[in-house]
Amino acid sequence: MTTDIMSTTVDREILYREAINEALRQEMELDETVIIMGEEIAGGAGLEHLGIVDAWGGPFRTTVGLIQQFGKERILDTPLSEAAFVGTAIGAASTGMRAVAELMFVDFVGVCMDQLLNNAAKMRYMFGGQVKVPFVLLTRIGAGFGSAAQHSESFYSIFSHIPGLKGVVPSDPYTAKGLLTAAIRDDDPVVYFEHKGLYLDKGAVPEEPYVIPLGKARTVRPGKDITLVGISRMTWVCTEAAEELQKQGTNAEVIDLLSVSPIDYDHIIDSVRRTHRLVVVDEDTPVCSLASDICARVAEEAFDYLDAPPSRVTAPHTPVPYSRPLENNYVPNAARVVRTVQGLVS
Amino acid sequence: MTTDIMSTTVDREILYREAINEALRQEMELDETVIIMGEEIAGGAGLEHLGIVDAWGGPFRTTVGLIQQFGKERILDTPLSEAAFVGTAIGAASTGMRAVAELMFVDFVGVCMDQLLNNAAKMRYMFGGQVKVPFVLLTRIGAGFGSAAQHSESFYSIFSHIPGLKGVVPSDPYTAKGLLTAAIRDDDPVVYFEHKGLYLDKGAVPEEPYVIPLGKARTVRPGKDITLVGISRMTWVCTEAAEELQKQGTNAEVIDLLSVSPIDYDHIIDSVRRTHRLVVVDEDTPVCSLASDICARVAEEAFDYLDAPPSRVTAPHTPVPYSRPLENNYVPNAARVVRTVQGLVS
Amino acid sequence: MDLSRDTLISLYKTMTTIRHFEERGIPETGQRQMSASVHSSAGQEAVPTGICAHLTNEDYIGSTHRGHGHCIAKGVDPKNMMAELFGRSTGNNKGKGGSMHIADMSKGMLGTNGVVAASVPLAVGAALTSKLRNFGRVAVAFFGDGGANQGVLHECMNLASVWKLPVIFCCENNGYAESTPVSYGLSVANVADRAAGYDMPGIHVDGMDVFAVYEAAGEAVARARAGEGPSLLECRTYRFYGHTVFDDPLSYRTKEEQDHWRSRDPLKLFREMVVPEGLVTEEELNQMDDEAEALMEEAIKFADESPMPDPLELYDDVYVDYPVDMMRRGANMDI
Amino acid sequence: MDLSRDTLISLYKTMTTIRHFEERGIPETGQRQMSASVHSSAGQEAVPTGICAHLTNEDYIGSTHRGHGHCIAKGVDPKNMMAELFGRSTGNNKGKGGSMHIADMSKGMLGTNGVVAASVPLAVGAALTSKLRNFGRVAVAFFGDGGANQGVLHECMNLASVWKLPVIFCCENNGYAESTPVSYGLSVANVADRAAGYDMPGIHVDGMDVFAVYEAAGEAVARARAGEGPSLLECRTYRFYGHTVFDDPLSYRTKEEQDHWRSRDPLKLFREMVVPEGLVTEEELNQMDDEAEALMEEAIKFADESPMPDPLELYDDVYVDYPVDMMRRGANMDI
Ligand SMILES: Cc1ncc(C[n+]2csc(CCOP(=O)(O)OP(=O)(O)O)c2C)c(N)n1
Ligand SMILES: Cc1ncc(C[n+]2csc(CCOP(=O)(O)OP(=O)(O)O)c2C)c(N)n1
Ligand SMILES: [Mg+2]
Ligand SMILES: [Mg+2]
Repeated sequence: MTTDIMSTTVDREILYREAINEALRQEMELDETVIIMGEEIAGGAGLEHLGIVDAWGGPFRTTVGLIQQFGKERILDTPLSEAAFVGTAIGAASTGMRAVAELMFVDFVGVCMDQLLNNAAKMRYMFGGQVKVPFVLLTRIGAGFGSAAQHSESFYSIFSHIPGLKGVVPSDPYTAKGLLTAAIRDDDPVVYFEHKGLYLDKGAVPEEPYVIPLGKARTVRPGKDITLVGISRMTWVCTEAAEELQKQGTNAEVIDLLSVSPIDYDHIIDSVRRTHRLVVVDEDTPVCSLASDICARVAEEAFDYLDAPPSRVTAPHTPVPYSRPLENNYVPNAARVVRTVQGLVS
Repeated sequence: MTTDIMSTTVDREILYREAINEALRQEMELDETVIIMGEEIAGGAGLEHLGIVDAWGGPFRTTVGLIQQFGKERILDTPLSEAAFVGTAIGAASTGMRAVAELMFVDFVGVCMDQLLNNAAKMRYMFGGQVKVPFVLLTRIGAGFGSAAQHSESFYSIFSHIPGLKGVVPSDPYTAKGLLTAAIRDDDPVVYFEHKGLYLDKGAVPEEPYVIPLGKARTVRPGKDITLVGISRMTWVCTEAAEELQKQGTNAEVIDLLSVSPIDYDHIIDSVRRTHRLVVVDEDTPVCSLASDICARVAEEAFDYLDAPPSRVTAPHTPVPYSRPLENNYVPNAARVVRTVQGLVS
Repeated sequence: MDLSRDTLISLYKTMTTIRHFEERGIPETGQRQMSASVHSSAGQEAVPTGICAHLTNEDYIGSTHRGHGHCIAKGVDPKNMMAELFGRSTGNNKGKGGSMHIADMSKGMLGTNGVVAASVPLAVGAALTSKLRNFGRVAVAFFGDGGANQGVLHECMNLASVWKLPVIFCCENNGYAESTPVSYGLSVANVADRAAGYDMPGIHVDGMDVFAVYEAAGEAVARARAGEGPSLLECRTYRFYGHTVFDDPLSYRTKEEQDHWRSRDPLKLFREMVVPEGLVTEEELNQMDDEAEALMEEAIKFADESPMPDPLELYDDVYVDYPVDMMRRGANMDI
Repeated sequence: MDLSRDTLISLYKTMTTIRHFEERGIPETGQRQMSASVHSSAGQEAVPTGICAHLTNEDYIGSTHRGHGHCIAKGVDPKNMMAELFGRSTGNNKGKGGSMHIADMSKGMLGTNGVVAASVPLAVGAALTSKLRNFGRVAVAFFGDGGANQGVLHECMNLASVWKLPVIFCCENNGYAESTPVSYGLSVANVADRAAGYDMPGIHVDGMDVFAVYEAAGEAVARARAGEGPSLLECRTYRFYGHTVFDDPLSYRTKEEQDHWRSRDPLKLFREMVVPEGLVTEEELNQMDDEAEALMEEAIKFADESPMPDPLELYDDVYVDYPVDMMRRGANMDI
């Protein structure tokens, strides 16, 4: 069920990180209430007198060039104080701005979690609908880069769990731009998870602004024997597995989740009703994970359609190890998906 | 499969909060490295010169009387600084103490989450096994008390999710004491969830110290038609529902989860293999919840035994509302469990 | 004290309204919706009154769990507040927030808040909005002496100073965080002493004296409006009752201490300072007390006659836009 | 400077070992295990050296992402450190932690730490252990100028002061947090200025001068050991390289500035100050440099010859005690 809005046919190709940059730039051009704050989002703050501007351009260069265009009033480098600036962004968002804050790695969320959990997520409800909080938290996820346990988390499940937050997991340049545009325009708090392993991926992206609806999954590969659901980079692990499986005679459908809240259960259930089998591939640890949640929902709502246990391929219930041979086994890969699927279709 | 260790036949009855207090006191008597820190755990700190000692005895009187016996070196009232004292407790635990810290309500975890996530949970792993962290976080959960969105969370699922942490959810005075004793003696970080609605529940508790093993569930009511899994206070919502269901001819087995990490999946799966049906009752919100996780695991591992979709009764995906009529609908109750079961057995 | 008669009247009116709201509204709430989460600010009236007298509806405040006084001083209608405490649909928050979350965005009141110091960054964010949009507004972040030891406050004072934001950090130092005396929890004599660490003025005033608060706040607000950045204003005050309605304050403070501070009741001090000067009479003040009393009766009646929220409001306003079935899905709700 | 010859030798030896570890080990690591998460402390050697010279193996330190120097100064064996960086099973952490998590509990080294300021409460906790058990040990919490703006530090300074814990808060102010200059991120001239807000001594010293650090640290450590409570010690220093190996520091700082600080290289300053006094000769120092160089070759060889961890170690040491199948369950692992 590949819908129009979920892919593009334009020729222009840009990188994932450029797609993020473009969405930010265009939304800032269109709406002067959009601001961005975070550590090193420009870099070299306060050194204009030395001719230093945009020294860093963002830790992964997603915000490069913005300060030249929008100035330091709208591209706000912050001190190293996530609780303060994330909370400040939430306060700004609830008083008229569209505030984007960048948390360098999702692993650090514990230093500013209270602001997300108790203010951003709950204010509208607690206040009886008096306030909108058009706030976007940009952050990054992903293991596999030798960065060890405190710089490699995925952790999106806890954001899915919290009522009042939305969350998206773009998997390529096209979805990176469309989902960020949607997130910024949305009137609710949205957590936007960039994947460290995708920044240099290239793909077709229209030049003009466009929106990919929050809360919608997309099918990136149709199939009839089993449904594979991927989250962020795991989508491509699924397609890789699907190709291998095809050789073995199994025709897998691959769904790219795109949103972790709301989760597009219907899209998945539609697919499972046709394929009768499900594997969710999730880079996060297994307990109370997105993978668990999707399997549970499918088991509950498509019970009679299932020909095999709804299954998961995830990271193990361990922190992320540093040493490469260990880390290589940590992150789900196509071989594991293939083996899991083999167990279900045989 | 009610095991000996999971219940007692002694006569002496005490309150849930007294059982907590007794476990703390006895472990402090037995092991001089046990210390407790937190806000108001004694109260009136520094006012000894006015004859003021133990002014508060803990926000819910679980620590009352301890400072008289153990002194202010071991019963440490703290400034209002959770990140500091939770982290300090973790630091003390990794250098030779058995440190217990109290977080007044689990809702506040966002101010000290980083210490739990990035230090307590990961240190042992990151350090290659060089350190033990015998740390207990006491905290409280539960809605239904007119305390609104920031004082009513359950939120245990995120602790289940984090590798490196353990968690327990005592449901009565007997388990409150036995699990706390086990948690304090355990060499890993354990989060101990007290339920606000259980403090005044009375039950049989042996006087001498005893341990209920971490990671084990117990069956509190045998049955053959369906398995109900309760978490903390929800266990009694399950038994209430089971009684009503019995009248309607459905014989429900009720399992009290007791541990949220590790989760005793085997105990649940054993039961479901006999009853062929499952409902998990969870006071927390539904997405990426413990309820989801247990349903997913059962669907994966007991697929062929299931005669109906593994189902959940949980709070809705909303913050906790203040007004009583709204809050009354928020917390799962026996009627909802009964209705859900009816849908599965008919 | 060269304040106009109007200002004097308005200051007293605010203080007596707060006092009456606390004295009358809190027990009434207790009878209707048992909740441990209602905190009286009786005794502390001079602080929000003296500060908010410098603010307009456009300015912002962020408040605490002990926030009724902040609300009233900022112009929130006590009728809706009472209805909120009673959990009614006519409450400011439609009954969904209660005492610890009263907000009135039309008055720049960014909510009382149940997490200590958690509203501080909201006020800083509002100040940022004002600065970026050239609104000329200021924001006040209220917190307690306990809140002074929360990390987020420290981060916010640094950030606001770096960005020179129009915000006033107002510590209501009432001597205790629950039962913990400030002399124990705070490592320094005064919270205001910490201002130097953020390169901002730190002012310590008598928080029972509305004029002292008014004057100090006037300077801090002027500084903020002039774009000169934040200030830290510590007001030494006292709460007359327990932390909540449930505790006995005599378990952690002496009768003598309580008597001492009662003798410095801000409403009484006001009378002692103002009446002799002749601008306002004892009778006029008494009449304002009576009006406040009447207003509370009216508010209670209003609240009692207001409907409870419709049960389905459980699902409203979680988001601006979200699939409705997702609130219930998997939960097996019965509504 | 009335230090013994032994002390002088030991200070220099520590500094040159750190320098050689950074200069040699970091590029070698890059060739073996690409990771953006390795931070050189070259240029900052005088700080951990001057401080840890007052500590024994029993004392504790909590460290940062830029922590190789802290480890070496605290006595951790560079061979195991190198193996850790290379991800080998002979690493201090069996290859599971890497540069940002090197710990050696036998040396009181509570870990380098990847979250800014996150190790501060660990050091405070160790100080608490010492105090409660009458160990007479002290703990040092290292953090950067960026870390100075984290809330947890503020909370910890307050807590340690309230409890009079034997801890030294040591700010390594190297002028930048990634590319953000301290002049921007810090709202006050010196981090040490904040000490007054916690009623503790605040000392600011030249962090390129190991003797200045040594002297100031001596006082702070003595104070802590005497049970007089915490101190805040700020050492002004400079990192010679980028934040990680990947950035070009010239994008945010000038060549002149770099040259200035390079001219104040702590090893060079040491020579300039010590050699003329005659207690230690140029040749002796050169020899120590050579020894450090040789030690690094040895360490690299040791690391390279050490085995990688067994794949199944993935599941080890998550807990002391946990059902083994639970690590894999539901994950469909292939080992
Ligand atoms: C982060 C956090 N920790 C603990 C609490 C529980 N609590 C509520 S009020 C309070 C004391 C607050 O003291 P203070 O800031 O002085 O305000 P006061 O009550 O005196 O007005 C505490 C500990 C909380 N709400 N939030
Ligand atoms: C809480 C947190 N926020 C952000 C980061 C990313 N980060 C790593 S080091 C660093 C700069 C630290 O600056 P400073 O404390 O001065 O230490 P230095 O690198 O200069 O030694 C930042 C922002 C982090 N690791 N942790
Ligand atoms: Mg107070
Ligand atoms: Mg620095």
